[in-house]
Amino acid sequence: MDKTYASPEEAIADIPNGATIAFGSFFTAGKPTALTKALAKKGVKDLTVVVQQVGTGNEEMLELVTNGQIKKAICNYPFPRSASKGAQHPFEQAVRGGKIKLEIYPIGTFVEKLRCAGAGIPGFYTPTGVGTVVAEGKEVRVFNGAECLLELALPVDFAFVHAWKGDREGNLVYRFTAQNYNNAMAMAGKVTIAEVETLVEAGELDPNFIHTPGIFVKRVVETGRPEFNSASV
Amino acid sequence: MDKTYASPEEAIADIPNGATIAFGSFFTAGKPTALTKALAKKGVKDLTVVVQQVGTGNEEMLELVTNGQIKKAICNYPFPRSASKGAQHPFEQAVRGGKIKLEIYPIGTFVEKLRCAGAGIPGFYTPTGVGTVVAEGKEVRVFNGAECLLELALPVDFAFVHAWKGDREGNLVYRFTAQNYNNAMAMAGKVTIAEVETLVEAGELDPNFIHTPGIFVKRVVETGRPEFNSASV
Amino acid sequence: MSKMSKVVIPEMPPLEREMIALRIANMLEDGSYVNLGIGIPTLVSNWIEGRDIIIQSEIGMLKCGPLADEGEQDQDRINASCQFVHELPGSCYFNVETSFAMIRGGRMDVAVLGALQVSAKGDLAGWNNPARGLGKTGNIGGSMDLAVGAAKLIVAMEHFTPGGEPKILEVCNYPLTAKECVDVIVTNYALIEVTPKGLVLKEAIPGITAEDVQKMTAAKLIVADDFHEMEL
Amino acid sequence: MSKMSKVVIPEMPPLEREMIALRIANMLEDGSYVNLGIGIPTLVSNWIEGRDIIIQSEIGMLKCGPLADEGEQDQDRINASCQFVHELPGSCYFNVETSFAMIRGGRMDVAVLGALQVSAKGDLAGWNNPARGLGKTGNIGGSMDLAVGAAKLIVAMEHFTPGGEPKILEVCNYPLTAKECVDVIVTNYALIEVTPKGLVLKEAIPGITAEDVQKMTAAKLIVADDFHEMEL
Repeated sequence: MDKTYASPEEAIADIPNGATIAFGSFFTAGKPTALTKALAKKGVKDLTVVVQQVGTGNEEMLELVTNGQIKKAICNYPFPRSASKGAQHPFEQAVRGGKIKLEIYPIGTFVEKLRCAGAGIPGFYTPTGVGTVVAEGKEVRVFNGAECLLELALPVDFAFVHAWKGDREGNLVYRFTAQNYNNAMAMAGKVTIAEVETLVEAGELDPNFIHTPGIFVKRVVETGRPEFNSASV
Repeated sequence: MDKTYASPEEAIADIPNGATIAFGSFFTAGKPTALTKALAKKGVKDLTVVVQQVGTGNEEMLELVTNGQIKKAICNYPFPRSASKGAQHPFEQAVRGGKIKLEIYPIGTFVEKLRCAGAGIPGFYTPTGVGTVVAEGKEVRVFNGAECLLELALPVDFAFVHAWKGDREGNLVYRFTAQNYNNAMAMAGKVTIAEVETLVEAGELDPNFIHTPGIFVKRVVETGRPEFNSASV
Repeated sequence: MSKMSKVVIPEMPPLEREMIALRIANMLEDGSYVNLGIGIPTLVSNWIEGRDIIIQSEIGMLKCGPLADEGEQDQDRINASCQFVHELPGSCYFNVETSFAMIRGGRMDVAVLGALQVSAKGDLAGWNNPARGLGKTGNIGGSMDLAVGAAKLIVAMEHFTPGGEPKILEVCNYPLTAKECVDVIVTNYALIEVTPKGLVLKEAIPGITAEDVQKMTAAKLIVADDFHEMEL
Repeated sequence: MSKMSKVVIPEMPPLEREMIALRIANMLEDGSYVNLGIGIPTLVSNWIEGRDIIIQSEIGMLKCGPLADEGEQDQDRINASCQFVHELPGSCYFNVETSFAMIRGGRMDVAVLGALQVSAKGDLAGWNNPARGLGKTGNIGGSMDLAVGAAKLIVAMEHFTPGGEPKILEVCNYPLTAKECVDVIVTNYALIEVTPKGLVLKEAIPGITAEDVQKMTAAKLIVADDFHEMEL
């Protein structure tokens, strides 16, 4: 099975307006930089993006904001930490101005919603968020004396992930903390597209140490090691 | 943090009568052989065992049965495949005779119950088992038009896992399909005890490729590579 | 049970188990991920060597290779039926929670399972033969997850029980594996599709007519417009 | 809000942030797994070098080492605050779903978090400052999971807001991170335990009396029998 594509542009060519797309990355680590740039270039609109934060330590995402491509964002740490930086930030401004709708979750819930989407589990209970704004509109149920919220799986049409190495069949290996959300998003994606720093032949990765099995990955594109821009968060 | 114990006997010394214990292994692969033998020798009784199967391809478990140490078993493939072999099998006989109570789950539910126990998720919904005996007494709820069952987390007092390599701080690496249930059980265990074929110093395992992070493991004991007995299943 | 006695076992010799497996192998598309259950389904792997099909084993292995002979066996490399297997270039190993995430999460394009009974609606009964007398317990294993999770579920089985009773019934009377999950049934006499209209007979082995298949089946069959001889 | 204006800020210079961190470091037991939040909590790591304490970073790292200076920085090795860190012998990396399984699953012996407000019952408000005007949105991050999951939750914060308002209140009026989750509050003036009976004042910095602490706190304090000067 050769899942490789020649370029990021070709790998994302069929993404339509209105798609829901998840993006790996924890601030600066493990960003699908090349795929995100290609998406900005493609210019599709009305996107729902699922990502830790939009444009904080992640300039590529920011371009989607300034291009007006995003309709809705599902995040866990959406804004710059600093209130003053936030006030200047295009994403925060778009949210404040009602141009982008924002939905937020605690990280543990956010990532578990993605994993569950990939695991065929439509809903799960968590104690996180009880008694907070996160609980609004959600079912509360008591397990062993502790209140928990019902949270639902979050499937996505496309997932963009960034891996250190990948083989032609989609087996992926991440590097250090660049692993972060990439595996859960690969699981959640109906179509998962992996950009890999180095593409190898099937059999070159140690089969005992694959972070994301190829079955979760539909497309692979080699994009090299991204240049690092140490953005402020 | 040095979590090592000198022997399997010392590592399990505090297990009381009535404990719930999970055992890694998928038939013959990844069995905590030395720990299970030590448990048989210790002779504690009224145990609840959580394990794929009891004594099929797993002679060490069988000894717990013939010793009368097991009160209840929670399994997904409890019996020998062959009906005639089953009729002769001490575990099947004990279940038929009412000496051991048996609870069964589909594998996917079984392993997810363990993972959830370790992940602080008290319950989850799964489409597996709807309309079958597995659904009896369980809440059914519809998600996106599909009926699902509510299944609960399954925490265990102790988990016995078998790893290929482990360091003193409990980081574990498994080998090939001997990985199987060991990670989920390590997560579920209030006290997880790992027998490792080879014990190494902290820093000797590649930190990018740890299957079970040390935080899930309370005790480590080096037991060498187990002799292989290719038991029939 | 009255229906059971009405079925007629033909004189024609049925397909060997290997040939049932071959018919199924020919249905698999290149580029697909497939899980094979215990029994006849396992034999499908003999017919797909060299093809671009990846076998998943629910123990936690993708691209599970052929059975390993003595001398090449590794105690840590077995499939879900506890058989020693080979690794292939591109194989990978993972834990059982991930394995069943794949299965339940719909990543298996095809699962091939054995069955004790299949109903006209595609209900599958495969994990508990009441004759064994184990009541509501038994070996579920991965069968229920595969039945609900696989995009396409093919049942591979003999048309009759060893005692000559039909296995395709209007309604299953054995404990179910899952409801309305079977897409195709391939037996040693026929290939039958489960459709919203009912069971559609698509193929029969040489020398067996559609009428013959109906006589040996305890559920009503719709004969397909393109009903034809099974090609192998 | 009336209570807020009643509190009295003392003349005594309070502890530096580093000293709050030191007091907390001295509370940590060897052999424990600890998660440190953004802000003062992060400074705790400066005081535990060489001790047998393992720091978890929720990005997916155990045994997270000290900050890495320029030249030693790796773009793929950052902590949850996006700072470059070192690896230590025995470090390991994992994905975020596993990271939060640990956190929510109760494997963190201690979490140290900053706070905007803490209530008399130990409610924590730390993720949303209404002054920023973001309504019901904001940066939750890992704070809610840590607050419910950690076996022991220590809050590290200044006693007053930059505007001189009290942060320890009978009831929080900022959006909550979690209810009844805080075990200990360490501020730049005092150490207060949250108990079923209420807030118990255990320690104050030199020159500050129990009465002083009560005056600067907008919730009722019970003075511990062994109330004493904070040792650092």
